[in-house]
Amino acid sequence: MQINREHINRIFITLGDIMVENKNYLTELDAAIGDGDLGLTMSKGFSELASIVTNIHEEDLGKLLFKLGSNLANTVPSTMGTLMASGLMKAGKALKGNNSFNDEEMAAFFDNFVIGVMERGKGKPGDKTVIDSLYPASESLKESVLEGKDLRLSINEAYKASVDGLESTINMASTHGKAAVFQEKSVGKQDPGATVGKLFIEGFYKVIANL
Amino acid sequence: MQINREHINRIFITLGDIMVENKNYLTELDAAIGDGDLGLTMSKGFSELASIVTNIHEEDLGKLLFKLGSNLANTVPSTMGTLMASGLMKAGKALKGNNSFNDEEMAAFFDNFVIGVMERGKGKPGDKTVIDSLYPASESLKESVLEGKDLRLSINEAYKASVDGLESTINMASTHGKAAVFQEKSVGKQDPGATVGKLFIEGFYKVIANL
Amino acid sequence: MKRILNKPENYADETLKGIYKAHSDMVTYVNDDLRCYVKKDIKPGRVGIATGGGSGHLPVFLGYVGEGMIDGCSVGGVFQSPSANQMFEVTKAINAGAGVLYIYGNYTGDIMNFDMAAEMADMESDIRVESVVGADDVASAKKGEEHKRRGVAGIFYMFKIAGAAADEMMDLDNVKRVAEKVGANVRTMGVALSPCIIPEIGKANFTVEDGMMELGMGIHGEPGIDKGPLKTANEIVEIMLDNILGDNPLKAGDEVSVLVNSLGGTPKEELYIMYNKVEETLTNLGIKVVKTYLGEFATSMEMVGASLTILKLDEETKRLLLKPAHTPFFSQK
Amino acid sequence: MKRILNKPENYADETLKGIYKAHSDMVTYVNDDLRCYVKKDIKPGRVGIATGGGSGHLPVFLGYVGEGMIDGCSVGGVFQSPSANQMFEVTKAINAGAGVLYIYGNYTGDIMNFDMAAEMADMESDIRVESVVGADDVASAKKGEEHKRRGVAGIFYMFKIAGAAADEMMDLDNVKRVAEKVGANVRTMGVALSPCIIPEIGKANFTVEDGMMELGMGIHGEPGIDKGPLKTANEIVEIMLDNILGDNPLKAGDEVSVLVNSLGGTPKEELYIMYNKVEETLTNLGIKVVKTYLGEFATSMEMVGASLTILKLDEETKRLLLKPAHTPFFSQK
Ligand SMILES: Nc1ncnc2c1ncn2[C@@H]1O[C@H](COP(=O)(O)OP(=O)(O)O)[C@@H](O)[C@H]1O
Ligand SMILES: Nc1ncnc2c1ncn2[C@@H]1O[C@H](COP(=O)(O)OP(=O)(O)O)[C@@H](O)[C@H]1O
Ligand SMILES: [Mg+2]
Ligand SMILES: [Mg+2]
Ligand SMILES: [Mg+2]
Ligand SMILES: [Mg+2]
Repeated sequence: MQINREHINRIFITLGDIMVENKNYLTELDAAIGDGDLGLTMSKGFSELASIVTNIHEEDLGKLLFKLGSNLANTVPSTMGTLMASGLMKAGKALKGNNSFNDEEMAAFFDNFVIGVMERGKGKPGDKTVIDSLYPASESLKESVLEGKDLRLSINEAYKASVDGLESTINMASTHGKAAVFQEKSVGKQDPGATVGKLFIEGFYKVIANL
Repeated sequence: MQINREHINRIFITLGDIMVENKNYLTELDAAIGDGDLGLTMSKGFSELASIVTNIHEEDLGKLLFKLGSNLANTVPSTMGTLMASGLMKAGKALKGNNSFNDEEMAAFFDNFVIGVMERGKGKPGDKTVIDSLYPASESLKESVLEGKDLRLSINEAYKASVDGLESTINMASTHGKAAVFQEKSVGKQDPGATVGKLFIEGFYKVIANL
Repeated sequence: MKRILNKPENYADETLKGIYKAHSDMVTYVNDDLRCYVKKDIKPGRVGIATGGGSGHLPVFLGYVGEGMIDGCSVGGVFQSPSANQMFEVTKAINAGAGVLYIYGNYTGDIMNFDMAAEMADMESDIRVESVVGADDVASAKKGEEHKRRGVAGIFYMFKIAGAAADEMMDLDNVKRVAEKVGANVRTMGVALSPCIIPEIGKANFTVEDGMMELGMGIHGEPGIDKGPLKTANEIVEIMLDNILGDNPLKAGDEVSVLVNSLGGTPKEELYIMYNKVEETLTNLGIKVVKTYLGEFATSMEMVGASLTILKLDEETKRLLLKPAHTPFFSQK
Repeated sequence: MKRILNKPENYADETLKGIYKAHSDMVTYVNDDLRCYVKKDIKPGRVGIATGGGSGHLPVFLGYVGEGMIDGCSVGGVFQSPSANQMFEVTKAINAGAGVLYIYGNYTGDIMNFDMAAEMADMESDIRVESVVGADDVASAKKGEEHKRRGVAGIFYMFKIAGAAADEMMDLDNVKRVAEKVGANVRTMGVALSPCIIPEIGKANFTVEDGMMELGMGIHGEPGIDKGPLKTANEIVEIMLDNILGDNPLKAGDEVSVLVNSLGGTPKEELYIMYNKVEETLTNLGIKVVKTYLGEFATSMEMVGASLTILKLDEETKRLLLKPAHTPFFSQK
């Protein structure tokens, strides 16, 4: 299956909608163990991407993703804004030269996205961060693609993995960012950034599963 | 009648008691149209005079009063502290060389005291200040002494004049000090400083009338 | 009361002790009295400049004692005048043979005490003393009654410019003339958004509710000219400028210095937001801002609020204003 | 909210506009972006020093851009990191051929953006960039976890001393070495008596009740180590010194610099009351205070509270600390 420019546009438009829909939800989660700005930053950053994506004249999907990442970094230079931007930029660099993505390239997109996030934030799975929903999804997708599953099915499974990963953050203690000061007190609370990670996968899933 | 050093001591001890008894009353009056410190300053300043007066080795009553004035100025350099100090210093200078005061000299004491207050504060009767209780008392005493009345009677009348003078401040509008900003709004309120003036005369009256 | 202190009655003296410890290279006290604050290094033959007044307004008053500014300050309790005797001790300590100028705020208690001190200086030490009072608060009395106005942040300009004049070895009459010229050309208006608390009293003796403001309130909480809902920064600045320029009109081509002062609790960010509007308005009128000061110049402890001061300059005051100065609380290159 | 402002969402930008208007002789911005704040006069061949971080902490961060200190600052929204791109623009503008040192506070958002900016500087402009983070708040993580500590007022010393090192034309490695040495020898502890309000939010997102205090609270309201009834100034200072000296022991004969910083709402008087106790205690321990700073050095808008910073000096840092510096917000002769 080939993911083309039109699909990418739809994915980012969908992501814009998702983040706006979840604005208050993210704010509440971040207010509990952070500074409460996550709903604002994610809705602002991703609606901006949704509004510009169709107007960017760029055939190279790698360069397109890099530009979207740069834009996100400029619009919302918060922790999550910068991490998501770093993921997009890393993936964009890795996939430079492609005008469409096959299944392996989609798996590489997520793999590099997660690496970008981990490099930028120096975090790892289990730290109660966005990585805990992104990483399992990316690993699941990688495996499904290796097994030759249909991308629609693979992304569905990846999404489920992100949901489980998000759920797993509830019992973790924060070690990064503003939540780190709460440490043990953060146990029992779902990680706000991991919630964004799950929503991010959801955007891809919603579009790709319906192709 | 001769007012001697022992009488002066008793007068200042009495004044200390009076100001302490009226501490809260003066504070309330000053809080209404000023900064509310008058009870504090007057009780502090006059108790200090009461506690030192007997220990000052000074035969010359003029010099004694000057010293008491200087002390008052150092202890409570507020408006009323400085004005009362100026009154004592002016009267002390005028009466230098006397080891006791006859009736005329007592009249001169009050006359110079009021002049000292007026020179220092550049105020005049009718301005709603301490002068409005001091000046009528001083004028009354001057007249009584001229008429040759007994000092006990004269001081009683002077005291009554200060009570009336104080009462007259209720209908005046403040033009000096912190109360000046209230202007018309101060009408209807008794002047705090004039209350001190009346209490000051009261101290002399209480001692002299009982001689 | 949200305050960091020990015994409230020691507020002024412990503050002074801290200041002497922190700035022992520049300042000290005389007559064994912490409250007789003087510059260490007195220049022979220079006119001495003394000020004085209540505590609780830092850097006013003592903060301007230092190089290029003033020489001594008698310090009272919080919002209380120091005594004439303390003023006299400072006067003796800073007199360098050319006489002493008193510059202080137009408050009854201070006036009477400085007058008494001047008499003592004359009678007991043959020191010639002249006095100039700061009375820059336009909101505190109407035009024609300037002598009734309170002294607020504008006194900073008197210290700065008279200090520079004294450094040029002008004589007492000229230093006084220059200080008076500053007084005639400086206007301030303030706004308060909260009261302040005198530590020994422990509660505010007036209130400004949240969301309200009092325009023209004095730095001791003296009533202002308009109490009402809090306006925007731009609206507040417009009202201040209307009052200041209405009282002391400026025309295109005039040069001024602007001081935006925090009363204590208002952060610097907001002073700059105000200045953004001040500068825009003055520039539109063709008035040139030669020198700008922003920060805490005359405070009332933690009071929230700000004041705007405008000084109209001429060649002489401009030259003197721009000279360097250096005190523990103020530094200008 | 007792604040003088126009539209809350314009808080940071209007502050910046006011600053550029007031200090146009010294600072400007690049890339047509108010938030890319740079020194006007960049010295050829000197190591450039950049910082950056959220608004609402004046004079941190941009207030230290000027002579003898740092060269540029990217400015975020209130308590928000600026973007990597803004940092990169500042980096390009201040690079004078000798590379650029980033000195900023140890906060996740800032770290990630400065890292990204450093990559951009390397990849796109071949500018060598090194970074040092300020992490001086002893209350924010225990010994052994110093890398987790927040950066607070102590960063002032990094700016001052690294700036003086760059002025001596030290190379990037040495300027970095000096900044790291300051980092290793500086400790801060704060106390908060009230929250602050982010203008756009309009209400405090944490509380400190009247008569209470929170020891070790961060400058964005991060939880501290002890919440309880307000203690006296002397008790607070003792606790602060215990924590600071417990973490970085000093012995008789050591030389230090002390900074008593207001978080915004605490008046200078109270800083001096604190310093009175600090100096007494250090002197009793035989420790010499070489240089004292008191005032607003790192604030949280109107937050009431204060912090104490102690920097242990050696010959090199002492020499560099004492050099003159001059910015719109800080001046030292
Ligand atoms: N070093 C890190 N690596 C990965 N994710 C992180 C890191 N630090 C924080 N996060 C994520 O960021 C989320 C908070 O994001 P955001 O609200 O943007 O932070 P802030 O407001 O502090 O800038 C956390 O819930 C966590 O998932
Ligand atoms: N110029 C003046 N001349 C005479 N009396 C004055 C003058 N100004 C103020 N007063 C008196 O001082 C009183 C207030 O005294 P006080 O509380 O000591 O003032 P403050 O607290 O302002 O120093 C007023 O009630 C008034 O009687
Ligand atoms: Mg957040
Ligand atoms: Mg945030
Ligand atoms: Mg009073
Ligand atoms: Mg008073």
